[in-house]
Amino acid sequence: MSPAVLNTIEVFLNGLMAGVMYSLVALGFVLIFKSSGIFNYAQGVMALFAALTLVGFQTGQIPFAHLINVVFGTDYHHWGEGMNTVLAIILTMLIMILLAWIVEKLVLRYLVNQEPIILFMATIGLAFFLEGLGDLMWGANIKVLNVGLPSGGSFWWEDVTRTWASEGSDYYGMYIDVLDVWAAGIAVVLVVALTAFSQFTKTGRALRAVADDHQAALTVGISLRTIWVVVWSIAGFVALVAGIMWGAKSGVQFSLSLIALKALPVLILGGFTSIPGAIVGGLIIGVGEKLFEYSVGPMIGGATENWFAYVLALFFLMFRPQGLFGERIIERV
Amino acid sequence: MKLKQLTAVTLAATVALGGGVVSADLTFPSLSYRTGPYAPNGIPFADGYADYFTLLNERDGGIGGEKINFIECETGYNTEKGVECYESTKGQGSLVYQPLSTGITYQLIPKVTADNIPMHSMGYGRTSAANGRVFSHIFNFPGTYWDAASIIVKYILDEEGGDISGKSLALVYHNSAYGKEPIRTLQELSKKHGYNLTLLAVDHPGQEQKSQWLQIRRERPDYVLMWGWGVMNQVAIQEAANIRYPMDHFIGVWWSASENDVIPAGEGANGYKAINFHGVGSDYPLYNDLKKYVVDAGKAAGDGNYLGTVLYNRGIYAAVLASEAARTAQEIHGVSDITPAQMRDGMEALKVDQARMAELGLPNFGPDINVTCASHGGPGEAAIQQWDAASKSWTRITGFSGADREVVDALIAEDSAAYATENKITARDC
Amino acid sequence: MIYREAGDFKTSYSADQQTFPIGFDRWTVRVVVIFAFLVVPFLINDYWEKSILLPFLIWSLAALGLNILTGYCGQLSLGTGGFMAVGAYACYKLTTMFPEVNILFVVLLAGVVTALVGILFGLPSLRIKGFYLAVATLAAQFFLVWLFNKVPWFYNYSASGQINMPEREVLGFIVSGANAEPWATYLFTLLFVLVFAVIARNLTRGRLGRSWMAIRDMDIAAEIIGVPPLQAKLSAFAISSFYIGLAGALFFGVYLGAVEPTEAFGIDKSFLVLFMIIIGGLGSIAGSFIGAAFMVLLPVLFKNIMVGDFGWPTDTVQHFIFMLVGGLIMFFLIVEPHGLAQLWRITKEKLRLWPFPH
Amino acid sequence: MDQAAASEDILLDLRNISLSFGGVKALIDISFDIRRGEVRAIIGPNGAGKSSMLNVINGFYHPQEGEVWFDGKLRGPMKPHQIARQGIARTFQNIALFRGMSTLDNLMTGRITHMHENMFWQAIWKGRAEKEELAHRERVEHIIDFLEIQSIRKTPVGKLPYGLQKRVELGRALAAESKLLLLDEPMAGMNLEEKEDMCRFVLDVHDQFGTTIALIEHDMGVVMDIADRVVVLDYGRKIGDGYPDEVRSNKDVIDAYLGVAHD
Repeated sequence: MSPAVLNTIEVFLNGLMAGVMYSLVALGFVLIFKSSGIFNYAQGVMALFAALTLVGFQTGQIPFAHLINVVFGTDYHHWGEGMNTVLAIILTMLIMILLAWIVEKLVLRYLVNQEPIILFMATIGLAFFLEGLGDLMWGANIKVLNVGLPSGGSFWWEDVTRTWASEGSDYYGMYIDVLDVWAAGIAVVLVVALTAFSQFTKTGRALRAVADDHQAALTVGISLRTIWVVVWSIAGFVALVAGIMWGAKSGVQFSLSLIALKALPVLILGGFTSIPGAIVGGLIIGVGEKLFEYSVGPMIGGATENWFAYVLALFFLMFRPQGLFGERIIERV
Repeated sequence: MKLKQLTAVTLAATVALGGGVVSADLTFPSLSYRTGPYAPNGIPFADGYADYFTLLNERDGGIGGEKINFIECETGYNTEKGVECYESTKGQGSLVYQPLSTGITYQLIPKVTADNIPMHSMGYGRTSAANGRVFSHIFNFPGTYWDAASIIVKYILDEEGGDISGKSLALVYHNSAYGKEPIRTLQELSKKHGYNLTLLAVDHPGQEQKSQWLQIRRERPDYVLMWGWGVMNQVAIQEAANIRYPMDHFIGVWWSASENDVIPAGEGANGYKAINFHGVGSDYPLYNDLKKYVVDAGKAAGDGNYLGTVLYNRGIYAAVLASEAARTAQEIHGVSDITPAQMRDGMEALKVDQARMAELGLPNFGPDINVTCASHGGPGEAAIQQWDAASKSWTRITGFSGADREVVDALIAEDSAAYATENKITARDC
Repeated sequence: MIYREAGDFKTSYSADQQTFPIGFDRWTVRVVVIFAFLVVPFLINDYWEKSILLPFLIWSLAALGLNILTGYCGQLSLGTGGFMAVGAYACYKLTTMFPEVNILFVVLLAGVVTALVGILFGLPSLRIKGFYLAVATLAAQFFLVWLFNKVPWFYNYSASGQINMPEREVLGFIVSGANAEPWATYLFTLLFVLVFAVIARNLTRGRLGRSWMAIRDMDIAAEIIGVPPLQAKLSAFAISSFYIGLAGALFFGVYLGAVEPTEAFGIDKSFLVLFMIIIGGLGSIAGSFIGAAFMVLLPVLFKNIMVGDFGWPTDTVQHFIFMLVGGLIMFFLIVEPHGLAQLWRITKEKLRLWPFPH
Repeated sequence: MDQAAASEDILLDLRNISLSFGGVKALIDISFDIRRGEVRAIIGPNGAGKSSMLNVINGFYHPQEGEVWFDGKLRGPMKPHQIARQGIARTFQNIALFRGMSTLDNLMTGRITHMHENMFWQAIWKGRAEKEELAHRERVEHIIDFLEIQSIRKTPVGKLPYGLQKRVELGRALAAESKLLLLDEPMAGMNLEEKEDMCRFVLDVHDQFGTTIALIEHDMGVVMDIADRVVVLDYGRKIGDGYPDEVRSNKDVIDAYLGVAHD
């Protein structure tokens, strides 16, 4: 194969990997939207908050240290050497469950049966709140997140692909980031786990029932409140995973919350209610924007990915207005 | 309900107007950004800027016997909030503004000129403001982006033994006005030195740079330059490490030159270089005083963790230059309680040589500063520093050196002339 | 018991149709407008102008525009920032190309240019609905900002890529640039906002407004009873974009004077305006103003109190403000999901009956 | 009857209409006409294709085969809103009011096909737009009086009880002052008293305005009382057409209603 072909394959592969990263974020949105019709604007901030909390536990930061020091004139920062990563992840998860419970208790239960846009706005309030809270609790500096996942280009893959190049061409192998491969693996595990959960557990079935029809689910005795807490907890978990994967790339900082923007075209393309949609949408967007940037980008000045993702989604929607995997819209009077 | 609104509005009014009292002290406002996406960079700078003024108050009782009134206002790196900060603090006799964000700087350029208050955009903002004939109130010493681009190219020339024709350079830049700054200079220089230039734009915020780094990996440019900001820096350095680009051929501008940018990449960032216009580390006599009078006395703006980090030092340097300018103004006008207009004169006559820097406890910390009426860009000198991942520290690897004035000055003249015509400004005689 | 409607009888349909049917409201509004035009200009300084009044007025105008599209016509848009950028760049290009044209017309023309762009990006709305429609406007948002960043023609090939507003006059008074007096820029903006608020009210109360609302409430039924969906949706996109373009032109020309598209017109601005209209009240003119006040002025108010009066550290205050604003948004939604304007209306209704609520 | 006289007399003529969705045939080769000034009822069991028939008449569905002649002209490919402008108004089986708007605004929206002032005059309001608005308000107020809904003029329709919503919807259709009024189950879900009211309104409309009405209704008693002629559909086919008495004695119709198995 000529290097040009191999390069295109490389871009394609890396597009897939980037797509998986987008899907990880989009999954959280889908979970909440599917079960409660809420477009959770706070999903990105939840990822940030989860990652901040995880690093805080790992490194043994004292929450609200800055505030405490300001108020009491003390000088506390750490309570110790920090803790084991697994323990920290479990504790963070407990915090996310607590958050889900508080959100349901204080906000959502008062907004049952409101229009989607109102619920959307409520999550915006939540996003603002968490933004402030996250910084106040853990500080605004960049934190290094390391949960022991490997990263960097894979030597093995470089060696394998180098042999594919045609004789005499100067080709130095194909690039793939090991971290991305891990992310893909984790995404697969996550999707399988979520599917298993919704198929084989009682709560999971209740969840699907609620997703199908709120009213009907209520009449057979499913507690909407419990379901919402469960769903928000799972979404919190997905946010944590997304936060870990993205945080490993850039450090944990405020900008982590902006990953939600990368999930938006994926969601729209995949349909808000479909988990496979989130995955396939992510892959299409990832590959599409990378190939466009690779082929057309240099001619028009580059940095096209942000808008091209939406143009791509728009193109697909012109043919399927309900998203790739969205439920078909039937118009009747 | 109506009454409540009314009280709220009146309250806002009184609060806002209450700030308008002119104090007798020397007022230095700090338009800091301790929140928002760029907070990790804003905090150390703001701490350094604040701590130095605190030190002056604690140790020397201010500048020239006048106490310093330091006011901080949070901008979040947001232009509108920056404008609010400017308007709410300028009435208090603020002597000089350090707006810190490109957006706020551009917004304030005409405004401070009209209000007769000097502005110091140290190593950022509008490059052509170095032309003091057109921009009477704007100062951007000790160096501009165009200086930086030129100095980096000169450094590469030195590394390559004086000939880089046929070599290839790539610029990875933040796709914004800031990121685009060095392009023209680099293009001019490529005509002169014969290198090839590849431009790689990264859209804000820059968390996904696969495309750009795959391209770098394919094309293997001899050097990669970076004009990055915020999360873009960390991701770029991480990606460069991932594709195993030789880090010592990767050179960032001074806003991609802090510990924040390299630490998340860990070992991989070892050898990364960046240009900077001031010293690194805390190995300066001044830091003993800072510890003694400020940190240990519990008067530090932050928790004291940032002492010696790049951006903290930059804050210190900005404060040093501001206070030196205030001192110069006091000497020129023979009054200790100077006005913003007098402060401007002080800045325009600012001279800080190595002897003075040593006196201040910062020997060899920055280049010799020499501001004139015509040149507000100071010496236009900077040095290259390199990251050592093992010791987690930066080391300066070159001395301060200047830009290719021939190229840079021509560009400055051209751009400032365009600004002058567009805004009907007649250049001052100098 | 000043606030009442008893005895306030309407004898004609035109009297019944007026904007403020209750006498007290009518008088309050008149007094406020007169105060805004004749008294405020003498009181304000730079701070009031640049930090409070101009942002409030300009964001209100943008919120009015988005409210026409989203609140009245039911078409979700997240392209407000991009459309504001069109207004700003149109204003810049027009005024630098034709310096002799009065800035008043330049701003209006900038609105017209934005309206055309708005129609273009509104076309997919004929096929895509609801949250999915956001994709078209988001594409507009990111593409437009990218375009203004990439194509040097838009920023007159300046080295920095920023655009700077030159000084312009209306009737001999400078209204843009650094030398403009606070009262001049304020009156200039106020004039636009007031005139177009009245126009928005007129458009929404007549045939056009009803066809928008019909599309919003039930698009199929609307089409069957004779509302042309193409015309209704595209006119909403056009008029909404016109308003947003005006706001963008004023934002750049009068308020900031220099902008950089990535920062000034980013996606966060699109969200900000959307927040304004939801919290203020979808489909409400007053709601646009209340929402803008809530999102723009409240943080300033909190900041002034907490930093200015209490002397707390600026960063902690900022975090508190985030939490407070977020908390208040949730609180108000729980109290009244249909926005502050509705809350205000209900309060008034209670006030009408006070002190005999039954 | 010769051809010319027929076209004078006939407002709507449907010729050999067939409609299918994918593989499902909703209407099969149906022809019937509606004369000017009559009340024409369309009846049939659930799923017979009655609503589909109305949707064809007002252009929401486009039949794969057949011709629609309205007011003496063959209808080409048209959008529903253009057909509304030709003079067809309707109500819906499941209320399709504009829930966010008041009763008055709903009725005024019904007049949208008669309002023409352009955007510019509307923006100015004072003058032409206001004059137009007030003129139409007069007409709408007549309907409000007629339907006795004065007290809910300014109430958002979403808050009204079901019976009143049905009445407002009728009002909205009346406001169009159309040549042909299509009523899709105007009395569904109403109690006896409400039904009587509704019947009276429909008959009054017919008498006062002389509007041609086509209605779908399940209550045979009502249909036989108010309809001039009746067309009966079953499984997408026409099984009966004629005066109420004729239809009542038609064997196919009786079978369809009594549920005799198809062979």
